[in-house]
Amino acid sequence: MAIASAGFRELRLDAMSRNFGAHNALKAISLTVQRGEFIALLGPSGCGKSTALNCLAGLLSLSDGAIWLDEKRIDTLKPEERGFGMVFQNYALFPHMNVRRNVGFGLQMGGVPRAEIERRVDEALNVVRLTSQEAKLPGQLSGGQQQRVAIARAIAVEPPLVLMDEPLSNLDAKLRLEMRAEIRRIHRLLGSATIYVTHDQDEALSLADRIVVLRDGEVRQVGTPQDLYRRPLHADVAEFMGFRNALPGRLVRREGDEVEVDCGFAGPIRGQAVDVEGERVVVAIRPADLVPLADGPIGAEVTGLEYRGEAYFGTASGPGGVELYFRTDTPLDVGASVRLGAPAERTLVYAAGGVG
Amino acid sequence: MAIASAGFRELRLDAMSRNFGAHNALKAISLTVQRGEFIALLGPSGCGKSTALNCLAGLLSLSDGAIWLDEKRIDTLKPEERGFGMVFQNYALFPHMNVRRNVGFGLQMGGVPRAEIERRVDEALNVVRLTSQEAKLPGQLSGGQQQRVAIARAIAVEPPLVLMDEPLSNLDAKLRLEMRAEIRRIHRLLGSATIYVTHDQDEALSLADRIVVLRDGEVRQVGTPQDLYRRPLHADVAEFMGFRNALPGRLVRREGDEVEVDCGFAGPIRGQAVDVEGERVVVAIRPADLVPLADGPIGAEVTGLEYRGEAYFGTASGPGGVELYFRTDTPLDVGASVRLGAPAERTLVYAAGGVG
Amino acid sequence: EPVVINVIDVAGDLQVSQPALEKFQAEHPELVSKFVFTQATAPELAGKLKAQQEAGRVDIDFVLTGNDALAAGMEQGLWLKILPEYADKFPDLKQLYIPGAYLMQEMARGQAFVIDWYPSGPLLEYAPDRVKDVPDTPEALLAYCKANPGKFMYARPANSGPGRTFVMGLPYLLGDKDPKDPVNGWDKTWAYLKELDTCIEYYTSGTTASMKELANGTRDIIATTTGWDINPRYLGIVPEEYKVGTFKNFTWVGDANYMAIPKGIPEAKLKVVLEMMAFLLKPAQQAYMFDHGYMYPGPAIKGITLDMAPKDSQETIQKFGRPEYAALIADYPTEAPLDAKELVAMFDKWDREVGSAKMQK
Amino acid sequence: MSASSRPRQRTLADRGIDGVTLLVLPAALFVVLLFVYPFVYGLLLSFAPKEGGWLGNYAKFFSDPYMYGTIWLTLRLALPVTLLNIALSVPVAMQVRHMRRQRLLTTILVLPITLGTVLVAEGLLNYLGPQGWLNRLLILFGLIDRPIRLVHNYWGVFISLVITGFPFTFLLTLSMISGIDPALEQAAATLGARARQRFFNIVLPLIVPGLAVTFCLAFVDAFSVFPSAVMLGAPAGETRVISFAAAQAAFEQYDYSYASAIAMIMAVVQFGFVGLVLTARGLFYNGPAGGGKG
Amino acid sequence: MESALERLWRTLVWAFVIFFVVNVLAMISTVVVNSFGTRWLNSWLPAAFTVRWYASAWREFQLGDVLLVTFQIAGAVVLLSALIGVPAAYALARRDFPGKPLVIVLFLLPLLVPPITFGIPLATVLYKVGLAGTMWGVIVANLVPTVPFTVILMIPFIEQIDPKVEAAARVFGAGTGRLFVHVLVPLLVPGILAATLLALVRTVSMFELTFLTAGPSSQTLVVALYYSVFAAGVRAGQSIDAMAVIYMLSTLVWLVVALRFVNPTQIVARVKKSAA
Ligand SMILES: Nc1ncnc2c1ncn2[C@@H]1O[C@H](COP(=O)(O)OP(=O)(O)OP(=O)(O)O)[C@@H](O)[C@H]1O
Ligand SMILES: Nc1ncnc2c1ncn2[C@@H]1O[C@H](COP(=O)(O)OP(=O)(O)OP(=O)(O)O)[C@@H](O)[C@H]1O
Ligand SMILES: [Mg+2]
Ligand SMILES: [Mg+2]
Repeated sequence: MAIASAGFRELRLDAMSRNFGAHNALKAISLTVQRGEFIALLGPSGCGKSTALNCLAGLLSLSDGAIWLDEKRIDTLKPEERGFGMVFQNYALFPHMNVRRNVGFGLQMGGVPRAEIERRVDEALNVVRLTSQEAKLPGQLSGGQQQRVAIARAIAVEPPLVLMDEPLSNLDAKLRLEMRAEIRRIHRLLGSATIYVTHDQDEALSLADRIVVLRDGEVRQVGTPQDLYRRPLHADVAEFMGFRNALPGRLVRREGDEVEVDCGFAGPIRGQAVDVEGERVVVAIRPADLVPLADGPIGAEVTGLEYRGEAYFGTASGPGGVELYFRTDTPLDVGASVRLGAPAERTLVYAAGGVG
Repeated sequence: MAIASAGFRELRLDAMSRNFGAHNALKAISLTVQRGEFIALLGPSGCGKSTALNCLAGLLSLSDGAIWLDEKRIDTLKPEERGFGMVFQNYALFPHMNVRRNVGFGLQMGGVPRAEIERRVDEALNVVRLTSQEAKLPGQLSGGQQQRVAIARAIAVEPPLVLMDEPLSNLDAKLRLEMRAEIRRIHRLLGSATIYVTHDQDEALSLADRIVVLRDGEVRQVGTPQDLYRRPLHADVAEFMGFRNALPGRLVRREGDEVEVDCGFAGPIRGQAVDVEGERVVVAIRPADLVPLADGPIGAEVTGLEYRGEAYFGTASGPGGVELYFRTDTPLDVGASVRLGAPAERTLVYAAGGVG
Repeated sequence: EPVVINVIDVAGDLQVSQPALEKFQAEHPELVSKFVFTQATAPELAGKLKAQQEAGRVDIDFVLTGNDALAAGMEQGLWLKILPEYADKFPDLKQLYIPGAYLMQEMARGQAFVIDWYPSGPLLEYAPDRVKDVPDTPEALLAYCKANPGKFMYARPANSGPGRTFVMGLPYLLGDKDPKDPVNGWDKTWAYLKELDTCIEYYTSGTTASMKELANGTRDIIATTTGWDINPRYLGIVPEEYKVGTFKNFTWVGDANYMAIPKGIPEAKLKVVLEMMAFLLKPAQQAYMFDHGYMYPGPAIKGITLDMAPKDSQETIQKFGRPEYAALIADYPTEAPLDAKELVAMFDKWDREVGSAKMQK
Repeated sequence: MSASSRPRQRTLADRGIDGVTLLVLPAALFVVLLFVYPFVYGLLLSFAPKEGGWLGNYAKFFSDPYMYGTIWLTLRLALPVTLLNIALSVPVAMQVRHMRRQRLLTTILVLPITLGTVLVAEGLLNYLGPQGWLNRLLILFGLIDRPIRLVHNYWGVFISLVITGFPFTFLLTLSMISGIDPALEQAAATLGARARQRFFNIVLPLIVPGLAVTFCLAFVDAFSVFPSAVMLGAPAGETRVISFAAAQAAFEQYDYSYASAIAMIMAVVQFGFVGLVLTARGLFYNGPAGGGKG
Repeated sequence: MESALERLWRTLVWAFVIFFVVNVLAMISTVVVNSFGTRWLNSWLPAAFTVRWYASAWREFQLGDVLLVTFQIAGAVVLLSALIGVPAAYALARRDFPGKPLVIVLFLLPLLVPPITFGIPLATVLYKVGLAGTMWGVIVANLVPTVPFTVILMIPFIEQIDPKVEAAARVFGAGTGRLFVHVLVPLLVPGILAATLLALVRTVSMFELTFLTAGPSSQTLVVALYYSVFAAGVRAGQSIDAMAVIYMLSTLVWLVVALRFVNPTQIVARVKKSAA
């Protein structure tokens, strides 16, 4: 049996769609992935990320569209003929095999010689720091350990295309960083393509060559991490990328991309127009960029404060009850008045109606 | 059947231990939790967090020790008599009940009248944004949706003690923030005690009144978020709390807590002694605090750089191959030489041998 | 006041005697308020009665049984001893019964009464279109069988009345030493059966199956009895025109059904049941035993003729009966079948030496 | 609750005795009350033969090839039939579970358990008999020129045991296989396992515990085959099964003592196989058939 | 190449299914046809059709009452054996306690030991306590093999269920009773279906114990059926077949009703299947 993905150059999704009954979980997704690329799939919970991976792996049939590997159409191939590696969101470990056999399963299926299996399993176990647990059954492992077995099982086969569905969600920060480094290392080493679902922006930003943002089964934006972090193209992507403050307002002045918006605060807010049409706009600011400033344009009352290590993050209520999220280096009392402002180059302005 | 936890004032773990065969997963954990407190349980993967919650909930029997609710010993009570709410790390939803019935299960068991159940289920579904999915079975939900059902199921019963095992791990950043706020709100509203396992430090820092750090089944430190963030008491806790740079060195000067350490760099490193005995020490610095400085004491060569939104985080190799993690606001080339330094008040010094 | 009588039939006898029983209720409503009829297979009855008697709760009042279960019950002491205890209620049996029936009544040793009787067999039933000359000696049968392998069949004796009657009739025909001792006295019979076995394809376990094979043309000659000759043709299992042949100088091996009373039934019921037994031995009731030739002729007592029987019974016998039977019954001697012990020994030996031989081939 | 009462409670719980364990009591009590006495009675009865010493019945059984041969004759039927039924059920269940409208087919496949031995025997005698539809058809198509014999021998009983036994094993296997999380097979597929490999590596190991129990129950059923061995087989010959020998002892010879002894021998032989299989079952994984979260 | 083999295999499996179903249906048809036939010799179909075999069987065995009793007894046995057996199976599947192998042997014995040995003493006991001779006697006697049968059969099904789901139910306040009602039973439906159907079939066909403990008015169908087959005397094959058909229908009804309302596949498979 030939593995379809061996030595491929390019993976192409062509209007890939999938319905569950009346619900369209994927709506004509199109995307091209080059070999060696690391793609992060981001999007709110339930937007279709896992569905997309399952379709790619051949576990769900497409309702419409096609998947191409170079010149070969593969969406009708069985999963075992595609040769993609996959880390399942819910692990799907084999409950009757110990850790070692779980990890070695793919190699065993591939007919790899015994000694080679042993070596590569050892390696994979080492990567996920589970060498000491190798004799346990999945049911005897902690959640994070199970997740690591799932990772090891997928990477042990060194597949040309790896699909990972939130592979680090149950690991602690330290381990997550280590695993992230390992995943990148292995990706480089194998020269494989990786499609990586995550809800952790840090992960997406640091690992990916390109990020794909999905929403309601549709691609909203594809771009480099910088693009997405700095200049989300739509208000909803912005909100998803951490621009938590979404202040409705009226465009009062525009000079090229430099705009001024009246949001009903003491002064106008200055920002960058990204996607502006008409007068009614939304101003998007990250909480980390909105800080107390003596001359800040926004007057508000502190309603809550939480400690977040480097700094405090607070909520405040502006005029008309609009909710504001801001950062402060020094604690503020709840109920105190505060003036807030953000640098204009980090304040993005979108047409209204797009944020949801 | 009386619910043991109704109206309790204090939960006390008294040398709670649990073995799996020869493996001691919990080693004499002692801790007192007041009603209304929010406790975060932190620790590396496999350290015993879930085991601790399971013991508390009565799903695992203790190997030794006891659990007290006020004057009542509860570790021999059955789970159903304890009346705690729990979010399981693996969700453990009832596969045959739709979302609505899953969420209402606890209320139904509690004999709550029908109309009241409907009301509270609606509320809980609203909190986790799943109202539109209420008729689906768990198998038809996305990973994050399942997790939210698990949360809704636990909060719907409004239990006096809530145990949450990584409840937000599969949610996207935006939703996670929202859920976090909801969890805090509900915690306040009910005046309940919450024990919250997480691997997300942000979550622990922002939510918890006190953080408990476990390691290998032992309590390493208990303290407020500030304590833990600023002054971890042990080198291993420090490393776990994000002090990724652990530089071995020799104590050369000490004045009260102010110390100077020779790590084999161009100059000595100045820091705060936390737990120092003898001459051989370890210096711990967070990557975010280690930045390129013209007069930084550490000379190193950049080996990698990744984008992380606000800034770049890099790795560098110091003298003797020691690995360094640092932050920089401007991108640096791999291979470039850089001088790094950190503020003395954020540089912590521990006795050597503790990090591991 | 009237009682409920629980009747259990393990011999298929209700088919014949139920009308007579019901007549008793009709004539004596002051004695019987209701009959509850239960049918069951014979072998398990003894166990059931034993369990009831050991627990002291017998709820079976009246048993209709064949030889086998009767003997089993006698061996285990399950039956109430009727004679001579209640002899005053009954006439002189030796006078009453047909000699053939009396032979069998003696086997009951006072613990039961023969209710109906027939001389049974051995007879050979054949398809006249396929068999022109029906064999009339065992030797002829063997020769025929060898010439037409598989065309003759009898059912496994343990499961079949005609099967066992055929086997029990052979010692008389072959002149064996002791026709009542199958183990030591049947040398010729066993030799004959083994020889016959070589041309028999298999033995069905049940007469019905062998009838069917005869009817559908797979077999041409099978063993039968008077009842199994008439009733199946009446029922349409076997074509009407099929014929019966007999061996020269054969001896009838009779068969009968009995009525018995388990030990431990309440006194009140006992009285009624005894009354009823006497009633059933009266000619008017015995005439019912002709039935549809099920146990032809059927009546156990002397002096019953077909014209005393119910109308439909008469019609059936006239249509499906064979006129030659009367003469055959009158002219040929009648013997009782093997007693239970010997019968079982015969079954066992047959199974071991004849039946199992099929396996070695 | 006082502290002193605790150690005892805990040790009991640690030894596995708690509220849940007590659930076994009603069933156990029921069996003890209603079965154990009659069983012991029967057992003792088997040691009180009509003639000979206390082991007389057993000696009689094992010194007579016609008797002890029944063990072999029975095994020769029961073992192959049971294994065949399981071997057929598993692939059929594997196919049926994928079907969308599987209820009708399942109902039809399970239907023969409702037939009862008598109907099967009657049906087979008719259907496979010399003038039955099957033989007529085969002759009509010229495949054979005279009826083949499929009843009144080993095969008649064998076929009837397949007809009544297959639905039994199929129903159990189907429900057991459907308890395996499909995600496991999917995971195996992404790791390159082909259908056959998925079956042998994932599905089979996970249903082995269930198959073991299925085997035991089906084997016990087949081993105690009785009426069909008489009606469809050659009860004096090649299908002289052991329960037939016991029934003969009890109901023809009315020797309950000997019948009990034969029944005990029967139980011991069955227990040999069942015990072996159940012990081996303990060596396999038997736990939940899910793969992680959800 | 591989998929050709797989296709071949699939074809083989379906071929077997079709072969099996066709032959079984044909076999059943012969019985049904025969039971309505007047005389059927040497031909494809009987000479003519009639219902007289049914009518006479109905009268001879008072089948109306017998069927009712059979239904009541079978229903009670099935219900009770599930009620007693499933919890016991749960305990055996979930707990390791000292003496467990002994308990398992205790449950195996009634399945291994034929009723020939224990039937009569059991009947004696039941007669002594006054149960035998009534419907309850038959029910209790039938429970002797069906309860252990249910226990043994249910063990693997219970093992398949993830204990975490049970744990969740307990944490949310379900005691053992409600755990069964709300969680275990719904999840065990396929297993319970199988167990009860099989227990039902065994009860309906359990001749020995039923006969030994039945009273005149608590005989079940199987006693009448066995009588018609094994009792001495002339009996037409058609009337045996008519009895056999009635017997089949009396169990078939349960099967059809059960499978109409209950799905024999488990919930995991069903949810995932609807997705595919
Ligand atoms: N049933 C078991 N048998 C043997 N070892 C077990 C069992 N359950 C848990 N363990 C071990 O106990 C340790 C603690 O497990 P636990 O689930 O409490 O970890 P955790 O802190 O929740 O980790 P994670 O963050 O990965 O979920 C782990 O090393 C695990 O392997
Ligand atoms: N079998 C199914 N039947 C019906 N709806 C389904 C089914 N599987 C998934 N869905 C729906 O499809 C949508 C997309 O699901 P998917 O699992 O792809 O989400 P996701 O992006 O992976 O989310 P998450 O981050 O929460 O895992 C969800 O709204 C989900 O409810
Ligand atoms: Mg997902
Ligand atoms: Mg955990």
